[in-house]
Amino acid sequence: MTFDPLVIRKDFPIFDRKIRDGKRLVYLDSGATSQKPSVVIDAESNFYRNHNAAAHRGAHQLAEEATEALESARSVVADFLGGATDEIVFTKHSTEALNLLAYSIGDSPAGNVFHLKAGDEVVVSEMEHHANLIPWQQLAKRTGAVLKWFEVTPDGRLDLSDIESVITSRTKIVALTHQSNVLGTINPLAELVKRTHDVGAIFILDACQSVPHMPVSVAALDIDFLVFSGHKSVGPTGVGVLWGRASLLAELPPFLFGGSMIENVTMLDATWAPAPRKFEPGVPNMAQIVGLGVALNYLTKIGMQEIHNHENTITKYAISKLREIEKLKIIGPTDMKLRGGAVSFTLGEIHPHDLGQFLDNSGIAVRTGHHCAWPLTRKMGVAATTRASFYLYNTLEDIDDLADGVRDAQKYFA
Amino acid sequence: MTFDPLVIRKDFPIFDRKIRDGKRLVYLDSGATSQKPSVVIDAESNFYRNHNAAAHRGAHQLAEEATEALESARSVVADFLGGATDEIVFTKHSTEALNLLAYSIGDSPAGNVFHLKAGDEVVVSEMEHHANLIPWQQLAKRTGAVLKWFEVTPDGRLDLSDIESVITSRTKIVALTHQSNVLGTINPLAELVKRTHDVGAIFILDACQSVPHMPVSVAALDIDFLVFSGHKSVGPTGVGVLWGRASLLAELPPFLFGGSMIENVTMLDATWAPAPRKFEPGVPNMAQIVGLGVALNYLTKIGMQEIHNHENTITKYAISKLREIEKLKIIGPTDMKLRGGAVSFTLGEIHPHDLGQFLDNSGIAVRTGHHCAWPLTRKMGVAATTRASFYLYNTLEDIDDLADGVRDAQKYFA
Amino acid sequence: MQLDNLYQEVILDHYKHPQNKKLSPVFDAQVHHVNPSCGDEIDLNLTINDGVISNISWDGVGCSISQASVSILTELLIGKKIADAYSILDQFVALMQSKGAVPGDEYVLEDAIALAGVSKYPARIKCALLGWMAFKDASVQAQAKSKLD
Amino acid sequence: MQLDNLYQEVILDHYKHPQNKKLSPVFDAQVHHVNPSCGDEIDLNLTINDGVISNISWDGVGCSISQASVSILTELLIGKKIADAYSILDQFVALMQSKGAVPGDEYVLEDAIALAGVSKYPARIKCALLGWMAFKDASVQAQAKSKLD
Ligand SMILES: Cc1ncc(COP(=O)(O)O)c(C=O)c1O
Ligand SMILES: Cc1ncc(COP(=O)(O)O)c(C=O)c1O
Repeated sequence: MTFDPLVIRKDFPIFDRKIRDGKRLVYLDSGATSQKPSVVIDAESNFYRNHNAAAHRGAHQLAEEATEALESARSVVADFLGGATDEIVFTKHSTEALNLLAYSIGDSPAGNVFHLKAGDEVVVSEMEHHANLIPWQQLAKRTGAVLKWFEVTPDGRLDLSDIESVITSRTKIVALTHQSNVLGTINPLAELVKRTHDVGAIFILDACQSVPHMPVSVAALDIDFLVFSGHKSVGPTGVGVLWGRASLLAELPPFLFGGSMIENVTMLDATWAPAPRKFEPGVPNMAQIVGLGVALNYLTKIGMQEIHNHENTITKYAISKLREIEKLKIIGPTDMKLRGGAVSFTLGEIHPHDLGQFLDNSGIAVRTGHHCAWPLTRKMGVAATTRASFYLYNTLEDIDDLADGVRDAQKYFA
Repeated sequence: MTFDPLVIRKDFPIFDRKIRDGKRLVYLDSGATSQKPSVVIDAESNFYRNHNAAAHRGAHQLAEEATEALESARSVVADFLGGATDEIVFTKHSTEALNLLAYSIGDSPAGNVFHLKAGDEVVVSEMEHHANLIPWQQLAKRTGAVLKWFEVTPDGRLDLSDIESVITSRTKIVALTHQSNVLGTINPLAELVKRTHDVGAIFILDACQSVPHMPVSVAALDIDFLVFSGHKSVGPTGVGVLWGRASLLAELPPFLFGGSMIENVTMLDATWAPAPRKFEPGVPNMAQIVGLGVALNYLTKIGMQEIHNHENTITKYAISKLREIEKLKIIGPTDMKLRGGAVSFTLGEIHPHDLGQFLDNSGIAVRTGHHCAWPLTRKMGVAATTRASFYLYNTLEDIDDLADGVRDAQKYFA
Repeated sequence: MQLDNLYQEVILDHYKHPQNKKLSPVFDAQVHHVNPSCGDEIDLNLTINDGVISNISWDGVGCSISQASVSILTELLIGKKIADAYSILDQFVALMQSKGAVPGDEYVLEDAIALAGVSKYPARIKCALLGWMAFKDASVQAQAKSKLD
Repeated sequence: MQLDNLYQEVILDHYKHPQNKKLSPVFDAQVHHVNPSCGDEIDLNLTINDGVISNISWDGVGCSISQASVSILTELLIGKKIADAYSILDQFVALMQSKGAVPGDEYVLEDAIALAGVSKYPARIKCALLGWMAFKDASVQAQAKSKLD
């Protein structure tokens, strides 16, 4: 099967609709959330129509089917990431998964491998999404640990020149993004993971912008935890994933407390089920988990490498077309070896909000602002950027429309 | 419109399927999770097909539509509960909502109305679901506060005889269930809320088993916080609600940290948006929230009082039919004035697992076990119970089938 | 083009030639407001004399809507009694939240009426209101200060 | 009736007349196991002599499947060498997790083969395994103890 985005688009019903009085939808905002193929939408509906019951909570047929659906989705996710089934914890999104880690680490008693004491260090970077920054700020406040970070170079890469002074023997946690949602930069993990493990620290990967777009194997990367969101991976809203090494999940204290995560409960105390169950109290987001399983199978069938190659083609083309435009400045690396398919830029004096609005009027959906990475946009010296982000259903024609739209906007606001 | 469960059943596609080789589905497990009408299933699909984009995060048309869909659902929920729109926080389920409260209260600094110090008291009851017990156990551990509780009488009511020694001037938080998910008991809130406010404490209501089944007005109840789950209210899985008084939500510190809940962010610190936004980081469970709005509108159209009356009829009939069965013992009050539509029972020596399995074989879905309220089942002196729980789509015929099934099981295991 | 309803000429004019965009060194109140969803910022200085707004000056970065809106605000409110300014503010906020349902009173809102089109673009309402909320905040501070004096 | 595959006569017999259901006062290891999803509990005492299981006794509350399963276990394993018991245990666990795909070796599993139907009811597998997991745990403890002795 050759990769053809025009064929793929047919799987996504939203491309049948029109924008702003009849215009073609040019969706360049998959970095915020992806569109969904019919198979995913139908999987959720089908669950409700035929198998809906509280998983892990009943001996009746519907409950059995719901449990089976939920647990098969777990093994799909595990296979997709190259992990084990019991290493997959379902959350509502990556944000929850990262907060789970920060809270659970903060609750780890002395003696636990995760225990943080005053003076221990937690390392992030200036290019983190707020979801991988603020939870660690808060953890540092709660524990007296020190938050440190890698700076970002003017061309939008992590500055690793002082890696040994950023990640030190006092470092306990290193939490970094795989790919920047603003700059598109893909970070050089091998070096970072090695240094992290050399000092005996734990490596947490925010894979929100990588898992949907390229082959990612937790085993090959040798990382300790990974998070991603279903809704950015052609999956449903309301479901995210935390993957963790089995041995570490076993030691990590639970985060949310409630039903079905317990081993025993008295009025004064409780003990916990083994992972992943101890991290999943409450009736699960079953339909969404089932939808996510179908979404990942859909991506696998198309091929993660094929998707990545396609995005590379699109991104390269976009960068070359955008660079032709006067006053347009790309914020982030332009070397394809260093980046994925999210391209941020500024356009002279024209404010991203105005540009975005103008493009929207032509049916082109981009995102504008600080993209939930405010320290990064400040560091890059811009108040805001316009971001076009790509996925398997985008075409070169989408890029042509974008470039034309940007030029038209320039005329409009001249 | 007269209330007719046979007409209502037509709205729920799952009743078209058969159980265990062709048997009619008798679904008596709505206390665990409810079934979903087509309008709800279609609302989720329709969101994905036509309006999917990251709400509150884009200036393009799809993002505007997604935002509008999300925020209209918020006002539907507010109207349903008799609260204000900005008082509605979306979570993934009640379990998360209760944990949010426990964590945020635990993080409240001295001077904050929620601040807990060693020796302050938190009050729950023996009939709480684990989701409204373990988070408070953990909060007590983190803060040095003391966990106290109301006992349960042998006939399954809260023992309020010593209310003044349970809720005292040291009490800061009272967190109780509106209706027991095991016993069906509806608790007398007026007296409890009054006592709570008299001592200056905060009243939190676990309304998981009441909001879906009867008219509930936060204003009339004069409570401070309320939680319920969408999936038990004919809504989607993966969405829950926290309602809180505006003045209290304003003071409560945030729980999960990430994008779109902020006012300003630097590398070292962050400040928060006003509620409800400060409690909703990350791309929301949009399709599920939209589905919940449609679910509550569906219930409102049928009428919450009508639904409650119907459940009362069903429950009364069930209790009378079950009581005719030899050795069957109802665990919980039998007086209809004190209870709603969840009926737990034991059947002599026959273990609930075996009874549940037998009923399942006849197409009847009940729940068996401790129903995530283990301290309660222990207190009632039983290892486990069988629970039949009712909703708008149940019929008297369902009850007849249940009673027949129980008798047949008695013969089978005799 | 539909977009022209949003970007009326008055708006683009104010955007290109913003009025009172230079912070005056004397003021009764100075505020800094930010739009957290996009990072736009404004500083606004306000002077009130005997219940009359004698000066509003500002500086900031933002989109054409936010810049034009505050520029229009200064022209509209300088010289007004504070009570009248509040009434204009209320009408402007109502117009923004109207989803295009009300036309707005041109006699009261003058050039600000050109921003009516914004009300159909929910994500932009905050842009149009940024300067107005800053003004409101500053006026409260200025009045509180004058009571202390 | 489909249900008869699950509740085979052998199972109902063991359930109504459980074997070795009376804790012996002497033992090398004693364990208490709980099924957290339903609250079922078992106490199990184990004695091993020279690598041979000389006694297993138990008490507990639980459904017919869990009660019958442990009753069958005692009959099957008492008198066996510990290594042989482990091999039976492994085959039994495999049978339970087979979703009905494998028939199980009747020569090895004897009466325990009657529990094959459980593998088609995922929620009940834990019931069938409760006693076996308790035995496994107890055997580890008993062997550790014998090494110390
Ligand atoms: C009384 C009560 N509280 C809390 C919960 C937890 O609800 P959820 O699993 O949707 O978070 C339930 C449902 O299981 C319940 O019945
Ligand atoms: C790099 C990165 N991390 C974290 C997040 C947060 O994801 P979510 O909103 O799904 O929790 C995002 C997406 O917004 C992201 O791009």
